[in-house]
Amino acid sequence: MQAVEKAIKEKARALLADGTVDRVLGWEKGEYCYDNTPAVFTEEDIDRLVYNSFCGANLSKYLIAESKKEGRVLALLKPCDTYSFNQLIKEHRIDREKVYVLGVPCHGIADVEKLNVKGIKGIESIAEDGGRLTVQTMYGEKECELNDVLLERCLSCKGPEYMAADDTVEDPAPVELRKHDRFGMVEKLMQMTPDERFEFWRSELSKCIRCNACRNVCPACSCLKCVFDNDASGVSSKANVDTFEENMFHIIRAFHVAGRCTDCGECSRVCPQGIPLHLLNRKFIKDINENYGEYQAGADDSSPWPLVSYTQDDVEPGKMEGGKN
Amino acid sequence: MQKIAMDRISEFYSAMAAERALYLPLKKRGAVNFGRWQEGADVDIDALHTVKSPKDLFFPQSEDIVAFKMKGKEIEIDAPDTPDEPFAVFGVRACDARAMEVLDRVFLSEPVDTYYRARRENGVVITLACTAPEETCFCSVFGIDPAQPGGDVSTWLSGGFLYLKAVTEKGEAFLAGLTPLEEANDAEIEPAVRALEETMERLPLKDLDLTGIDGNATEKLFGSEQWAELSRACLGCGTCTYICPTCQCYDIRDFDTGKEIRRYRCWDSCMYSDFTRMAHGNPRKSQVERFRQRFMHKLVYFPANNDGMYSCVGCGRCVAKCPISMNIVKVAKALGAEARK
Amino acid sequence: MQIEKQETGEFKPLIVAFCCNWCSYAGADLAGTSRLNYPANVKIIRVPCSCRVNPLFILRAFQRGADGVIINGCHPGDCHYSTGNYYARRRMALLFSMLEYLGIEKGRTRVEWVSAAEGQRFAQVMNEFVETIYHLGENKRLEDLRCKR
Amino acid sequence: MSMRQDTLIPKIGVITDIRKDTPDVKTFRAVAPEGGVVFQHMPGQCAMLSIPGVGEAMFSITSSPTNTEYMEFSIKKCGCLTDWLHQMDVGQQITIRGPYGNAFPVETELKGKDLLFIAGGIGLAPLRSVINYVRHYRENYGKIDIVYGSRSKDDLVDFDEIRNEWANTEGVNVYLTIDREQEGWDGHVGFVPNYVKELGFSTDKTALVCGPPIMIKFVLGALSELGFDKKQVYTTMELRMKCGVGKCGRCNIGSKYVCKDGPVFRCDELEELPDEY
Repeated sequence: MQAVEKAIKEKARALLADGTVDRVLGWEKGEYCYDNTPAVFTEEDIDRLVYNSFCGANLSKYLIAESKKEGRVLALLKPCDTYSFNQLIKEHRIDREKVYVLGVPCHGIADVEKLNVKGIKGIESIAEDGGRLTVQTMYGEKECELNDVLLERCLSCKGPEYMAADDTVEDPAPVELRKHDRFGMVEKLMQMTPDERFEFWRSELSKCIRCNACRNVCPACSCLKCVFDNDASGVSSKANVDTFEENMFHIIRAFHVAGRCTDCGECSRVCPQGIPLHLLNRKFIKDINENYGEYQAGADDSSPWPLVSYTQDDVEPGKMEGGKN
Repeated sequence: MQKIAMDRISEFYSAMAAERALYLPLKKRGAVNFGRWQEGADVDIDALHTVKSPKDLFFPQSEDIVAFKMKGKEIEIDAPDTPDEPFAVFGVRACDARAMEVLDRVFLSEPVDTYYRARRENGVVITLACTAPEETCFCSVFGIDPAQPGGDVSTWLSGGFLYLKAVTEKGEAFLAGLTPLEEANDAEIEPAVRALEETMERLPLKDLDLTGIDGNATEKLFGSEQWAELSRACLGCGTCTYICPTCQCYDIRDFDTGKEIRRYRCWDSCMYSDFTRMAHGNPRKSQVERFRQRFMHKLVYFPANNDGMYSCVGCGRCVAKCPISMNIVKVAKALGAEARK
Repeated sequence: MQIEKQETGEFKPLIVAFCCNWCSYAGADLAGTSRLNYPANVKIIRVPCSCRVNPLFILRAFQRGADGVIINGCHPGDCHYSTGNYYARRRMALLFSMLEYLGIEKGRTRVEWVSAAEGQRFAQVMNEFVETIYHLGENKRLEDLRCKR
Repeated sequence: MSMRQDTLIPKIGVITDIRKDTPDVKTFRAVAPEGGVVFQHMPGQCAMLSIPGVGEAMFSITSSPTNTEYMEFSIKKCGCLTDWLHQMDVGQQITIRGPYGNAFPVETELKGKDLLFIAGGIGLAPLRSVINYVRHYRENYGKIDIVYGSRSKDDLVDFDEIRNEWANTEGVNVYLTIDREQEGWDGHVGFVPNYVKELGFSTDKTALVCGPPIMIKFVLGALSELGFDKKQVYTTMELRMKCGVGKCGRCNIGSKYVCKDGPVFRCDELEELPDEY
């Protein structure tokens, strides 16, 4: 990825120099080797830009705000981020003219939580060599495969193609596409009894602290004022005062993004309690695919999404399979 | 000092739980949080931090404070009983124990918050010395010694035993009632304490310099141009606030149950856009002001009002959990130079 | 608003029925004027169109004490606004599937198409639905304890 | 059984009188169910009023502590709760908790001084408590000047009391102004800050200012032009509040909480706080 980072910086410098863009939206190196923060760079500080296997943040949502500003911004988007970008273009949330998209190749994003689960804690540095991570920790050197510690979303990677890009950075050493079963866990849940499913979701959703990270990071959650923040809606709340509210928040949030969710997995990535929120979104995606035809939100920037279209012989409510009975 | 073998630890939990409700770090679906112990619970005392701090037990995320019955033009006020269940919380780290002192400053200062005080009086805090601090830890910056975790009873893990020592009278009384403990010598925890001290020396953030960032720094830091850059990626979520052991801002809201109006208070976050919104406008209009408020409060305003005590204990939760990896360490480093100018 | 529970021993399911103004509400009206029996604990909420029913309405009905929620609209193709019920159909199909996925009992929510002329059918649907909910029992999985006493 | 005590648990107030002062300001009179004031206060202090289920908000107590029969609140209609309050009738109960915040230093710094009150619009509400207090203990204070202005003559709060009682009190001068010419108004026309400059008060007075933020800003400028020191000027602030006791964390300006350390600030103290509002 070092070669890629170098190439990104070169392209960015050139585009800044010739005036195509006046700033760059990318990731800034953090305190450690893994805590990169989204940041906007100019010619002076572009050196602080970093690109490695820890640049998880999907930058497309920032473009809603960035494209409202003066000038043109260079946005670094990984292949899967471009789906979110397209969806936002479709929803008229981003001014396309004000964004120059530079597609950056991705070999999968590592999840620090997964490193911790493997007992790799007290991380001091991480060296990446091909698909192998060598981690120096306070408690000795540890090794692991990048593939074993990938973010959930990378396990069902959408592939290396960019859905939108004005230019791309070439991948010097493309990796093989990981083909995990995207709906495997959804199916597993559907095979459980209703009681088991209820128990599963109750124990997951009861962890929710209602921090709104899932909502605020979600590119599909771009409402100016969320219904859960609107005192006039009757459902506004800042805490899950009752288990009902835990359920309601997540059901409604998943429903509001149904058909528009690109399955970018940011919700699960940011959840401090590790709730597998993508399993809610993927259920909707699976239902949509099976009942209304295969649909990938953000694969294009104009087609109407499934919940704003219909056919005369759509499946009747109650006939769609939510799970075994 | 007393001890109990780790292979008999569940006897110890049973004994504590027989005395009073016992809360300790439990693992549920991969996340460790304080929960009520019962036979067979998945206790995880090796986890360095729970996701939510133990403040939840003293200042719950939501609690009813009063209820009203509306009868025509009349209002009937009904206050809930003061919480009176005696409980013990085990596995509190030194940083979280200090955080309670921070919360005490807020809730036990006049006028005393009776809801918090009741829980504080009902609770026995049993701390646990750290064994494996992580790179996100910086408690020593605030003068916290994780080898002397404080609380009512302090405990240490060493050589297959859990060692216990009462710190307060309350703790002494609590330990006196527990039968399965054996007598032990103070020297027995020495190796563990030394090992911890050595690890502490390796922490990357141990030298975080807060010089200049104190109660007097308002003038220098409030107008800093760096706030805009630092806050740019902030999502405005409440993760840092809700997992923070010292954040204590709250909201008071009403819920109509159909039979009565329940007024409850719940955690709130200064990162939220509606935190300061009034009918005629919002004084903190953008995320820049809200972000600044959080860090100024922790590092400047709180020390100004509390004899220099920071409202940060270096637990590192926000360092590990911020969705965009922006945290108090980065802020302090960025502003440090400006503060020392 | 709180839906009043009857304080008798036997379980009498509380039903919230969202009825579209143009077909189903008229159907309910016809059922009434024709003196057809359907249980009194079906609470009708008139909505301009079945697609006006926001998933939040359904969840809030459960929160406030409903044991079952039914949405009634014009038959597909007969929507007063041409297409409203087609959208409602997709939304509700997905929502119901999601509720089931979360372990909420199948059948606690339903959509039925009832025209203005189908008073008989309206009463029949309501009777059937109440019967179904009676067998499912009280709503426990989407209840809000604050609203219970 | 005695009920649990906590500052967050309110008391009942019964509305016994509602006076419409201006098109959007009403003054509500409240008493405890057993009669008398709900609690004692000092001029400048505030109370949290609430209609359960609608909202709770901080309002300044406009009646003087010398009035032990009832409390008064002048409230402008501008949000959810205030809309509700404006619609209610006499006999309605509300909840009240307080008193919160500090008060104007009527028994210390202000004692024996000549006082200059400057208010704009609903900003008269907190000052009315002080004015009636110093009128009651007239012998303890020097000359009193009151400059009060509003958008129009219909927007002057407590006009009857000002005209019939304040203006007729020995040693009290009242100067009224409205923003624009209006039929039936033969008094002064112009903005409050300019009027203050025109009147050219001597700097041996202590000024108490309250009004919309923009007015306060310009009045402070005007006073400073007239040679007033910041230590001679007091003002009172308002921000979003929930708890009223400096714990819920939202009404701070720098390290000061408006609900606890304020709402009354001397302008030199205010100057030291960061410019957040």
